[in-house]
Amino acid sequence: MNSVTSAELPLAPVETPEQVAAVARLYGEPLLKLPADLYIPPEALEVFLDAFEGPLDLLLYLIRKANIDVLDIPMAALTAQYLEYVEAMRRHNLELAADYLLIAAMLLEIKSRMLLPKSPRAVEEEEDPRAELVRRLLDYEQMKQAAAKLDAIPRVGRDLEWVGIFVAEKVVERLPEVGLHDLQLAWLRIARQAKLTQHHHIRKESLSVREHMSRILRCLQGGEFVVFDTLFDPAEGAAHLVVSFLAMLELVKERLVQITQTAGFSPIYVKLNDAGTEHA
Amino acid sequence: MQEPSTPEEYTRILEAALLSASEPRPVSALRQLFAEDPGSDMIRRLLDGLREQWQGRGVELVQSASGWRFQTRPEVQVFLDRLKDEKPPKYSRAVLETLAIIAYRQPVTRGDIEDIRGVAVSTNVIKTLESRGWIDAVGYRDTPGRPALLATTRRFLDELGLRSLTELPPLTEIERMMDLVELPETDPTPDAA
Amino acid sequence: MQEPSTPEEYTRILEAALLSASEPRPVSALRQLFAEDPGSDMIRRLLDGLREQWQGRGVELVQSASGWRFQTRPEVQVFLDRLKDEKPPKYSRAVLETLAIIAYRQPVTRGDIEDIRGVAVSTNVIKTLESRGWIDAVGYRDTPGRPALLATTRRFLDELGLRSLTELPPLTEIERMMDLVELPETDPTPDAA
Repeated sequence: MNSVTSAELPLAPVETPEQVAAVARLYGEPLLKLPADLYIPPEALEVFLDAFEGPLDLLLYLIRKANIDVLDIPMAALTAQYLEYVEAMRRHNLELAADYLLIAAMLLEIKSRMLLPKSPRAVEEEEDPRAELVRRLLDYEQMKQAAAKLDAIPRVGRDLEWVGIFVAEKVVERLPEVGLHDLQLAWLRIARQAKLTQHHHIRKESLSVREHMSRILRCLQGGEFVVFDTLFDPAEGAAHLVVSFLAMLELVKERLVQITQTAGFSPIYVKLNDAGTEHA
Repeated sequence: MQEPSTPEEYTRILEAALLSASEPRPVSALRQLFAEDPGSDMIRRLLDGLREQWQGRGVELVQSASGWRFQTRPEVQVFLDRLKDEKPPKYSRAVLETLAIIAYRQPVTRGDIEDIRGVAVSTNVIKTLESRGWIDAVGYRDTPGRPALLATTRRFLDELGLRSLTELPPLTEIERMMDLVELPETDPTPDAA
Repeated sequence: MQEPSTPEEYTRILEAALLSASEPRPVSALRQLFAEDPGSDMIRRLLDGLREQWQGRGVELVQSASGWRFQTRPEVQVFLDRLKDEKPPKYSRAVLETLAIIAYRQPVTRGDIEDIRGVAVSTNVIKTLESRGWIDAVGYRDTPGRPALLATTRRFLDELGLRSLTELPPLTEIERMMDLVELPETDPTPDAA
């Protein structure tokens, strides 16, 4: 399909704006055009090459500019032109990237294979020597386009921001939660342990009595004498009074409180048992 | 997008800027969002309007010394906390057993607890329960060293949802479960009086 | 605040949770906001509703690989950029092409990338992508030197707003053109000499 027959590929002047924008700067001035022919000013060569991502990129560019079908590359012309670039690099003592030489070798090899006459038998299975080059060029082209598409996807930080507002947080220390079940289990373990050791007999006792023991002790906390009657609240009912009284008796028995009465029918006083004082 | 012209368009941009900011934004910064400075009065009016729009949501627009920002309302914290994957802390076995003994056998001394558990009770265990406000010393036993008598508090009952200690699971039930029932002793003898 | 009962109350909490999240939230996490699990179908319905409510604002609710999150719309970025001190990095073609090869051909080694691009890949290019959190080594190929196999991360998907790799832009059709090459039918070009 291609009509290029001259040995040299014409490098069409750059027209496409997207290419123009991609090209580098030279001495601070934007390099708006890639050189329109093979002559590259020595001081521009490095910049020119910088605009390409390597030999495949350069080849694709050359092919595009010459308006050649990538599937039908005129090898001689392309190779010649590519080698001119490599020679220019060499002349200007630019560090010749191994990558460029590698592709140069590949081009020469393809070209030579295409020059060889084919044996009629081989024609059937023999692949076009350019197939591998074309495959690589298309593969690279595909990834080049994919890169541009990826870059076009809106991404955080450039095209959008993630929302993450401040959390007005009262920092509260998390305390362990304890339920009745936990207490039950704890007691079960204690009881089992006690059974194993027989060290301690757990007495059964009315819990309400023990509750009132704590209550009475709390009332006595000031260390003052407290009138006995005030520790009982008749409004709570008879059962309550009895339990309170039992609690008081238990406290006396455990020598936790002392009860005093100076004379018969005089007020009875209750007081926490201080060390050294006598017991009731 | 074009520069805004209506209040709604201004508000849309302000809202996006404030929602995506990690720090409070002063009015002076918000003015720079727009190619043509709308002035601080206008920005403030728009912010007031925006704040009203957010009334009744789980998030609010607030103004502090350093500027305006969106933040979550305190009421939603309880929900947001559930997304944190911290494990709830747990009390050690020693703490739970000590608590159980104090609850069921109060008032008791540390010595009593050690007798029952058969091991020493560390000060930390007692302190943990005291600082939680679940136990306190209600007196001292008149024995050498005058050990403190520990009892559970009102707060302990409140936090466990009990009206009184009698609502604790009965020990008889627990012990029957493990075939440990002992005959209850009769009431404390009244001879001490 | 009480547990929600109406869809509006549920939505209020979901909205606050998503606006304040530093990471995308999967539906499974959002279910945990509520004492009683409403189930994933209900959460999804609520999220769809919430997304609709936010239509036409400067911020939108989107779903990516790791879950749901609010983000500003690209249209308002021109305004938000005015508040920024520094511009986000613009990646070189080397970085972008390397990223594309890793994204579309993963897992690949550095050697694979060099084969496709026809040039050596500098360590900086790989480091740039790694430090952005977009790629990482997922294993090693069992060949001499045991080169690392590179793949894109979930974060890469999240930051580009993709739910999975299948949402990457489709590659330009190249296979068909390749077929043409394989059938070498037209006479070898005569100009080759």
